[in-house]
Amino acid sequence: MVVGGAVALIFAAILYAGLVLHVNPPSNIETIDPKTLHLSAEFTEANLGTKVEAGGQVTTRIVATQFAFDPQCVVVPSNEPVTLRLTSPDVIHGILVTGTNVNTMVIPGYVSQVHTVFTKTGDLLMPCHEFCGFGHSQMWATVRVVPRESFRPDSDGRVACEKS
Amino acid sequence: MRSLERLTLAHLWVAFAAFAVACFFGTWQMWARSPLPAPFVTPDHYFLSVTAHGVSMAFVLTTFFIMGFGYFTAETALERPLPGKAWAWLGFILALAGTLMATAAILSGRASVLYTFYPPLTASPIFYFGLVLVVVGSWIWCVLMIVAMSQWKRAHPGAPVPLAMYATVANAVMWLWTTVGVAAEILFIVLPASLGWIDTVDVGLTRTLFSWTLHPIVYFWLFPAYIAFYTMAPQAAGGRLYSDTLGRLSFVLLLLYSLPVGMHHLFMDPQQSTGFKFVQMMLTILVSVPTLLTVFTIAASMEIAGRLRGGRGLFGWIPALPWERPMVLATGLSFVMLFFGGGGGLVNMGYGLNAMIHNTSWVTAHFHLIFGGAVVIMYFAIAYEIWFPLTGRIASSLLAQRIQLWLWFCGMMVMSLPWHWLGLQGQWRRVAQFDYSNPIIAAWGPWVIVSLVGGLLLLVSALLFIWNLASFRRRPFTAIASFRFAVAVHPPTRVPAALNGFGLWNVLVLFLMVAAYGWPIAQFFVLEAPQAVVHRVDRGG
Amino acid sequence: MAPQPHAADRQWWVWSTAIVVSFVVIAALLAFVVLRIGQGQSAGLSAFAAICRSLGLQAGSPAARQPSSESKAQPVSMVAWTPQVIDRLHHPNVKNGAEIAANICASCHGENGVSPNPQFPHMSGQSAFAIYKQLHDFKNGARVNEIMGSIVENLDDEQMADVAAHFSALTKGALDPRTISSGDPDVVRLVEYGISGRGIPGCASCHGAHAGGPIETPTLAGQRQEYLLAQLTAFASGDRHNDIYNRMRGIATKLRKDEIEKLAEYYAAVRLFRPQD
Amino acid sequence: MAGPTRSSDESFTETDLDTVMEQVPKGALALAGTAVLLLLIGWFFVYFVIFIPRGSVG
Repeated sequence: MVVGGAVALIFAAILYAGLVLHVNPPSNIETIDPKTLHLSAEFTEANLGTKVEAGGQVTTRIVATQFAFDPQCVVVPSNEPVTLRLTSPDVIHGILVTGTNVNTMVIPGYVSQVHTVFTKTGDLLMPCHEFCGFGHSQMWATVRVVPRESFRPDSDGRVACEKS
Repeated sequence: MRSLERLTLAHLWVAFAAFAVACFFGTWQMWARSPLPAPFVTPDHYFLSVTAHGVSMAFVLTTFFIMGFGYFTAETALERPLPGKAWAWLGFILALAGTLMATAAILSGRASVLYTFYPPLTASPIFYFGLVLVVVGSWIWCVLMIVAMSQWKRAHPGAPVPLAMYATVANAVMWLWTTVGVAAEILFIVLPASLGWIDTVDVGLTRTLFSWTLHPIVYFWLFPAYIAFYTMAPQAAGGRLYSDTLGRLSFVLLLLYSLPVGMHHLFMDPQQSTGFKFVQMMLTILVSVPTLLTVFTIAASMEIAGRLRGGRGLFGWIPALPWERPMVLATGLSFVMLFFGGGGGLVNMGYGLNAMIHNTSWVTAHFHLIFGGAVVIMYFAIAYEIWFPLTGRIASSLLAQRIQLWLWFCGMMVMSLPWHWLGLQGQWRRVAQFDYSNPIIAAWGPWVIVSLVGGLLLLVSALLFIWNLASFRRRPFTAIASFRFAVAVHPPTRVPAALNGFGLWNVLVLFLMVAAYGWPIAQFFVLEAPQAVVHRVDRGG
Repeated sequence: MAPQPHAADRQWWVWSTAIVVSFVVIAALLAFVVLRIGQGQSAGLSAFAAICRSLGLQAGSPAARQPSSESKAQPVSMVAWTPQVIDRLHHPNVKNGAEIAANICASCHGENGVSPNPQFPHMSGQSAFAIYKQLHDFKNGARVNEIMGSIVENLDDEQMADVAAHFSALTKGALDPRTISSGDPDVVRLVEYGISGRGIPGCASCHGAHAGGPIETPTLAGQRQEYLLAQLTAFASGDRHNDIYNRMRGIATKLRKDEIEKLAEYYAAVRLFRPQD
Repeated sequence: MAGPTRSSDESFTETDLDTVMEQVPKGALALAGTAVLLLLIGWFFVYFVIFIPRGSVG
């Protein structure tokens, strides 16, 4: 009984997170060919980074490659829905953003997608968290969360980190 | 020395030799990750070390220990000679040859892909052939265990199979199911890629097949600890097992629910759907049932012993237990580590909650506490317990054994409790070195050093363990005594056929595996997912 | 007495199966229906779409709308490592490769791929994948060089693969572990480990002997110092940009000028390792 | 020095066992119950204090 009750309580909390808070693991089964990724439209170099799409949707596209993220710094607005889209042209990578629940594997052949809202502003660390080769330990990027008023898209809808 | 003893000791020594070496690698890795300057740190050394540590601990220590302990159990619990000893030696030789091949591949730097070897990173074929041989050796063990039990059942119609053997065969049956996933991955995808027969692989499929194996393999490692809880600890404490039936039920539930749950390792993967992740999460919750059942049954068995020794009151039986006996001490310490490790696990399996800690040090802490702590400390206790019937020599010092167990416990707690905290801060896994000049990372430094201290304690404990086993040799030979497993308060005279065999459970496992993994695997053949190019680590660039 | 255990046994079958099956059914209802309809509704998705997404039949989260993307492809290199290309490099026309090498390449890159001119890179022992990628990029204009551009103009994909494979077969190049610890300790550290704080992976992570890095990674050991210096500088300035996803530009821009010089010197000095040594 | 335990060590009688079994498993239930309660508290602590404030993902 005790066991059943404990298990049921935990299960209820998970269900609550799913139903009310819309917490899901990133499970976007969307395929993309890693061999021709750099020839595709969405994940060519010029299209990476943060972009405000038509309709105001903020989407950040990042490629995880041996042994760096491209781009190595992205800007996102705080307190606003942001969609991260990541993929890999080579091997398995993975990301987390420190201090948040943003976490996904990056599997060649698939687009990983995380919908989230960043609440705290500042520079967050986004390391590669799955072994991808000998350069794995040096593979990290910065997620710069800025207040809405400092988030200024250019005419193309793009926002990039200032070169420091 | 009789042939059974030789067979068992051969297995256990290989297991513990690999264990001791792996402890050196592990401690050095902690040093490399800490802010303190460590020698030899380059990425190729570090990832070679991580691979060696993982393969030795997860594949060599466990497989050899389980095989050796299984042979011992089969002959002592069934009280008849093990059938097919020549086959058992063949299994040992195959597994040993496989271990040596994998070791050679790793040490030559041609297999630094970690023990999870996720494609498309691809190592030398020697590495994979080695792993295959280890598994083939363990399959021979599985067949021998099943044969031993069915022969015994034919000779004793209607009689309940002794619990220790029933559990061992449950593990053998589970292991046969478990290895299907990784065997399919290696034979159809990884080895052909490694041999150069195919240039591209479906990474999503390989991840999914590996996850099939990745969870039950942990229960494969765990079974000996549970067998010791049920059939050795009550005896050592001077009592009886509270219930034989609850034991059987636990082992059957472990067989059933450790298998269709591997996808909780893929919660953060983009190639599996939320729906199947949720189903497997619910099945994962059920795995906690046999564990909690075991905690209760063993606590009750200990309570019997404690009260027989004069313990009174709700908790008075606990101090009354004979804590000076290594098996009792190890059981207690194991439960404490199981508590913390299991608590971490309840967070890991929490569907969305997994995002908070996936691939952080939290996970490393979880499985070090459960496997490295709760399970391995029982491997120690089992070894101490059966070394006398195996060698006919009595331990020179129980104190040294107790010190070793305490050191292991303290080391594991000191090492892994800070990892939980660091994991929540975002400290990620599988990196050779951190940039402590980064302000976020700088704050982790002191805790990483605390963990390193825990790692050093573990290393000292590991060496003391080997010394303790070796010191048996300095004692005079007395006699080979027969070993007896614990009996229940009411030893069963008859048990339901369902709890005396595995027919029903195999059918249910098949149903659960089809429900949980049928479409998640089939989808890759329907989707025609794009393949990724193999990246070899065994050739010059 | 005899039928009784049998009946009890059947009870076990019936009840165990019933419990397990109904648990799976409940789990499936929650996972694919209840949760998804709830999530889909608040995200403005139809129940059908939400259920399809939870089954993996449709891309996207059952709790959020899929973002759209309007963009044009702007590749920095047209080379794609398809199985066909890889296969051709593994099974080249050896005679064809040798002929092209002798007739076209030898005048600058030397008869055996050992270049007599410090400006031109050695080809001997270079990875076939690396050579193929560069030839292809020269032809497509992804990498610009007047001489090479006009030379590769008349080569087709198969000829490029053949000649690339020809040079790689001359010697098997790899970093010699015996010389790696010699030299300036700062440079050795950069080569072996990189610099975490600056996000620079060690050169050996890709260019090392057992690295497992990107397919097109060239061998650097024993390469011409002037050539290495020119290429690193070109990557740093962005004049050369045919490395996909900034793999080299990203690193070269973070390196100081003196580091670039020392690295060129280091790699030129590392001996080639030949298995027969 | 104490040797390993053997079944012949059993120094109690069936009557002792029956007496003891009147109490068992009260203590075990108390112990296991406490452990489960602590786990539950810990889990909900992590859930409400760390997980929920870190924001929704999906």
